[in-house]
Amino acid sequence: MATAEPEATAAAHHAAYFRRMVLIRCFEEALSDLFSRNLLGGTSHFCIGQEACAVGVVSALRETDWLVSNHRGHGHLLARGLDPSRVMGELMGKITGYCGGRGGSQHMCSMADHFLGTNGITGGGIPIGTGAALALRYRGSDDIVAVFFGDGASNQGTFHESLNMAALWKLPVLYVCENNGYGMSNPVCRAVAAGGILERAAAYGIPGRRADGMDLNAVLEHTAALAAAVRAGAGPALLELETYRFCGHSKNDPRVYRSREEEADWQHRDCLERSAAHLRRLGLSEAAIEALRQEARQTIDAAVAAALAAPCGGRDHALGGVYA
Amino acid sequence: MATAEPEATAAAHHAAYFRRMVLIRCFEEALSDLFSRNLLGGTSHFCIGQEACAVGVVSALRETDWLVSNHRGHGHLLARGLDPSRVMGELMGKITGYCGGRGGSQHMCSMADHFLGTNGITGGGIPIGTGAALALRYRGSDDIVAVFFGDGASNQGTFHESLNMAALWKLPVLYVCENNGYGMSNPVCRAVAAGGILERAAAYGIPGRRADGMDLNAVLEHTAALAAAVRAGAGPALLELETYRFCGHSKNDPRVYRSREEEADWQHRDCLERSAAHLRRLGLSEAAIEALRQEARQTIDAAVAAALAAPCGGRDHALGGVYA
Amino acid sequence: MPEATDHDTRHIYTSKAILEALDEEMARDPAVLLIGEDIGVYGGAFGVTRGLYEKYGPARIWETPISENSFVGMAVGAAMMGLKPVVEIMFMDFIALALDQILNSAGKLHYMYNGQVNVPMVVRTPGGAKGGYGPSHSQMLSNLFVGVPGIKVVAPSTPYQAKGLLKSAIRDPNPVLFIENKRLYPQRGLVPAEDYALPLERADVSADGTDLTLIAYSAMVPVCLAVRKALAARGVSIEVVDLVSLQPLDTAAILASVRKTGRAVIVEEACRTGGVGAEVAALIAAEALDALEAPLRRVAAADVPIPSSIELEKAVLPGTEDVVRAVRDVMTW
Amino acid sequence: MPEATDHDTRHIYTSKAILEALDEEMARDPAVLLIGEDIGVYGGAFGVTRGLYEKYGPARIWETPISENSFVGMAVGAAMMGLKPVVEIMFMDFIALALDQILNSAGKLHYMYNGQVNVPMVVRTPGGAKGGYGPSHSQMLSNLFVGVPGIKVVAPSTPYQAKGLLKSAIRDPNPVLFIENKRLYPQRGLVPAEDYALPLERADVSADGTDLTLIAYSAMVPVCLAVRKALAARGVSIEVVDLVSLQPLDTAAILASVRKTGRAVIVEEACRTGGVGAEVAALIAAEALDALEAPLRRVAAADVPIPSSIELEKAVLPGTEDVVRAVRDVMTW
Ligand SMILES: Cc1ncc(C[n+]2csc(CCOP(=O)(O)OP(=O)(O)O)c2C)c(N)n1
Ligand SMILES: Cc1ncc(C[n+]2csc(CCOP(=O)(O)OP(=O)(O)O)c2C)c(N)n1
Ligand SMILES: [Mg+2]
Ligand SMILES: [Mg+2]
Repeated sequence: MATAEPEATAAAHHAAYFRRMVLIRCFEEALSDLFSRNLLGGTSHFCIGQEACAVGVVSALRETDWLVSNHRGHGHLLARGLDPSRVMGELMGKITGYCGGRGGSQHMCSMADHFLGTNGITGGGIPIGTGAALALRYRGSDDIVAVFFGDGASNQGTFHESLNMAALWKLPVLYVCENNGYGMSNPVCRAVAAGGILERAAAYGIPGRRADGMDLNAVLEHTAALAAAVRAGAGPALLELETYRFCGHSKNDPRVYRSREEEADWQHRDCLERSAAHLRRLGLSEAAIEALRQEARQTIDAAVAAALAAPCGGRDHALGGVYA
Repeated sequence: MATAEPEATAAAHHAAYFRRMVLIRCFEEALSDLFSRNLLGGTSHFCIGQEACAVGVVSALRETDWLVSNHRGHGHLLARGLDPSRVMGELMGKITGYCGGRGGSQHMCSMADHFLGTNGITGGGIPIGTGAALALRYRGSDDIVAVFFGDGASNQGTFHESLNMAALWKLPVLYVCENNGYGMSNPVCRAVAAGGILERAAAYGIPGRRADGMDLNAVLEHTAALAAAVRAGAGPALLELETYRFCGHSKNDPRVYRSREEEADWQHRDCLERSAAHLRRLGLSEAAIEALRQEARQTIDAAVAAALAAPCGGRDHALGGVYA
Repeated sequence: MPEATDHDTRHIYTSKAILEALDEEMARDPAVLLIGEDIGVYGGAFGVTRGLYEKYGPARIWETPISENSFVGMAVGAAMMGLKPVVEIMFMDFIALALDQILNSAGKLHYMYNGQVNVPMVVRTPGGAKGGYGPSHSQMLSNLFVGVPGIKVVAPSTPYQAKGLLKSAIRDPNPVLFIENKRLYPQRGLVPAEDYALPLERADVSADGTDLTLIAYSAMVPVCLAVRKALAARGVSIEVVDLVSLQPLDTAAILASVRKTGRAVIVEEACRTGGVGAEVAALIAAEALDALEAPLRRVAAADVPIPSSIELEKAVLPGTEDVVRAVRDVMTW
Repeated sequence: MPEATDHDTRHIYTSKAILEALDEEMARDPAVLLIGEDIGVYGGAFGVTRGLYEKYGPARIWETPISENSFVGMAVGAAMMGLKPVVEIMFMDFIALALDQILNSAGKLHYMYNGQVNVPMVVRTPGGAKGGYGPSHSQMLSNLFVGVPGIKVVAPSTPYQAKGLLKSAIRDPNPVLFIENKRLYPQRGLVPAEDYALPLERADVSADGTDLTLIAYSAMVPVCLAVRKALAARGVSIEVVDLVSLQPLDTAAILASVRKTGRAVIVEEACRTGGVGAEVAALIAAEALDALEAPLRRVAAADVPIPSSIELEKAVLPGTEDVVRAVRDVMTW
């Protein structure tokens, strides 16, 4: 993508992506902090380390394309441009949250943003996104659906069933597997026989690409290529992003199932560092980069403050509204 | 297999297989007749045309190997040597049936024969057989499990999930897909994206073979080869048998979804005819072959008579025995 | 009930009534799609959708591979986008495979996404035993769905209801489980030629009795009506409440009848334990205890798998005699 | 209850009691295997299996990919072959994915194969809300399984019960659904050091009350005991029946208590409609109507998804005040 652009535009674009990735990281760090101060209930799955996947995929799509996410969805939500204070509000169970506090981290949706929801059931979003794609095809839209899921989710029956139907019916859906090496504690080598998610897609005749999920430009480029084909009516495609979550699976995970060395290796591939380096190459000063970081941090600070100040819904809000 | 045998042994073996295939066909024809005379309730899925799959696979296995079947299981039951009068009794709901009339066609089991059951839930037997293989592996047995299912069942999530686990854990299971071109009315080309069951297995690193399911010798040979590897600890394998059901999906199927020409083409590949021709080549006279047919027919006639004469279980039999 | 215009032609099978509802709603609203196994040229295992594929083609009729959980999940996704998918699960027994998408997606999305989306889908499926289909093709699994928040559950007992309720189910903005019954498919009844829709949440109090209320749904309603008729001759005046809606229950209709008669027997084809009947009994015991002149009885299937043998199946399922016996028990209590 | 030998060391968490039962049964019987997600070095999402992988290794602990329906089905197959798999479903909400294998295989095989096989497996799973886990991680889905023939369902409320019942569940020749509760994991209680097993089908009548019976299970039992204590001070004598076994129900214990007190309130964490509470109410209304001095009341979760916000969650779930209010209603009726 970036290659064809004039240098200045490229820098502006990449700066925006960088800012959004930083925003996501700051959001997750703020969240982690809130948990450690016992200001939040339940649990959350942080996407620290995987920011390039969210921002790269979402940025390479149209704003009207539809997104379906999984349990690790804050990055996807923020990449789509949702208001961090309302995402945070949702996590805090506030009435200002995108779902009025009913959904929380794993069940957050914003139809106005064409975001069909995070999903607490591993693999549960895959058929939903596939069905949304069926609706788009039926309506003759040239929007597409991107469905995010993890390596672990590729072991659910819904993955197989949905990809098969999407392939049979040439549905406009881009399956995005964030392969971060683990499904909770289970390493890919012990959960995904033969190891390849792409190969699974290939069994249904679904083309795919494997890309470095720590490299924003790679994610942008491969997403754009696959999305163009999907949009053109070629049927579904799968993008496998090799990535890593720097944090534990969810808030209280001592990460006994992997080594600190492995973690350090991946830390060296941090998408934020790589993106900052890229910005430097594109001519941004250290100060300009730091300003982007600051800006993101301030946005999140303000979001946290706003969310903390917001009220919770009352009893009626809890008990009503089951039926449309 | 047959190649290494002396001619006479080969003929005797093949004659036994032929006789069993005829037995299966006669059984199904008798059953169809009983249905048309309104002597049976429910429905049944006949395996006419697919006899070589059942007899070939089961004959190439040990008697102590375990079998799991699906809704189209009469052939598998009889190939394993179960008593036709008790199989028929089960279909008639008689107390003499293998499950005392409780299970019927789609839920028939004979533990003494290492037959873990037919299964009325498409794809339902796949994890069960896989779990039985886990037990064999855990116990250090060198018996294996063969799981029969159809092309349609390969679209269920359980297929994907189970094959993945079997591959990860190198379980001693041979997956046998009787690809008869249709799942009920749905042709493989409209149900199985990219068309290949073998390719699906390959995505899990599971080796497989595609064989002519209308050719008993081919089925025997490929089963023997795969079973040997599975038994030796190589992990699961998949055998895809190209076959055809000459009849409808179940008793009242006008077969509007396929042409009479296609049916005629497959009729020309009838496993019974091919097997009879093979016997002729091995030196059997027409009379000897006809005698085998007669013998099978008589066995079935006797089985039907015995089953008809047997009593049904009473109220206590219906209401008791839910818990062990 | 609107008058039928032509008694001969409009005395139709339940299966035909359902087909008509599908056909008319598909014609009326291009957002209505069908999704399911063998619903195309085959017309569905019970022939209910026969002819629709020829009329509407593959753009409207999505004939699926055998992948229940995912095609129900796909219907959820399509419904979120504003389509109105009508899914067929070939036998109700198979719905267990799709429970996740019904429970954790369809029923929850409207509430948990705070009203941002509706999920206007219908899952049609035939429950009930039909004589020898065996343990995996005979269950009435209504019990699984009463207590799944956010879905409506209806179970018609006549062709008239079937058509009018299916139309309402398709038009409803909520996910609706539409429980058909294999034994009712070949039952005939009067169905008006004009378009009509019936309310989804209303019981049908079929008769004006004073001694006892029989509460039933689906294929047990005709059984209860027959018992009512037979016992009327012996001087017992029975009111039959056809629940129609299993969720939400029409509590007012149930309670009004029981308050009037003082006695109730609840009849269902599902297993006795934990079913709709239990919920109805609990309702009455909480809200109309003072009116009860006799213990509440339930007549239901035994708590066993449905055996394949027709003889055994009969022993397991509730029948006319079981209802009569329960009525006698309660009347002489 | 056997005396605990060492009160300090044996005053243990419910999670520890479950771990001990698993450990001891695995040591005792090589046929016992564990199957589930992240039950190895991670020790399970709630740490219940922590340490077992180090002790028993991969031959005994089959850590699975995320494939609920199939690994439950595999447990069925392994159980048919004589092993005794203990499956963990990480959150009870996910069990919907495996319902097919529980309903259509595990619960049916012994009966439908006419006694030729047993299916000695256990499915352990934590239900219940724990504060903010949201709609897909908080449900008490006991309602789905009461009415699935052929399985036993138990729901312990104390560490003592948890250990003794899990041992019995593992030793039982039938499939047992063992419902744990996230809120109970960190609750402590006395547990004997010696091997003991508790009967699977027996309720635990925890107190000797005369005015009213509170019937509950799982995490609602401590709530009811607290209410009993609080109201005793106000002169109300409450008997608490801890159901323990949800299927089959200990009908004798329930009826005996209600016959004695004449009043009952049924308390559960599952949705109100169609749950265990309905079944208990139906039982009482059929068998002890004559003894009832007041309508039966149920206290349960509202029929909505469990919202994520802790405030909203509290409004949806039954709590102490709801129980007190129901008791007051019934006492003044
Ligand atoms: C049906 C279901 N099973 C299990 C879980 C528990 N769980 C939540 S996330 C997760 C791991 C998912 O792994 P992956 O798909 O690779 O995503 P990642 O967490 O690595 O981003 C598991 C097991 C769940 N939420 N839903
Ligand atoms: C879960 C489930 N879905 C649907 C069915 C109905 N059904 C029975 S057999 C069948 C087709 C199976 O096709 P295949 O696996 O190819 O086997 P075949 O009938 O061709 O032998 C279908 C759809 C079922 N029994 N179970
Ligand atoms: Mg992962
Ligand atoms: Mg087939």
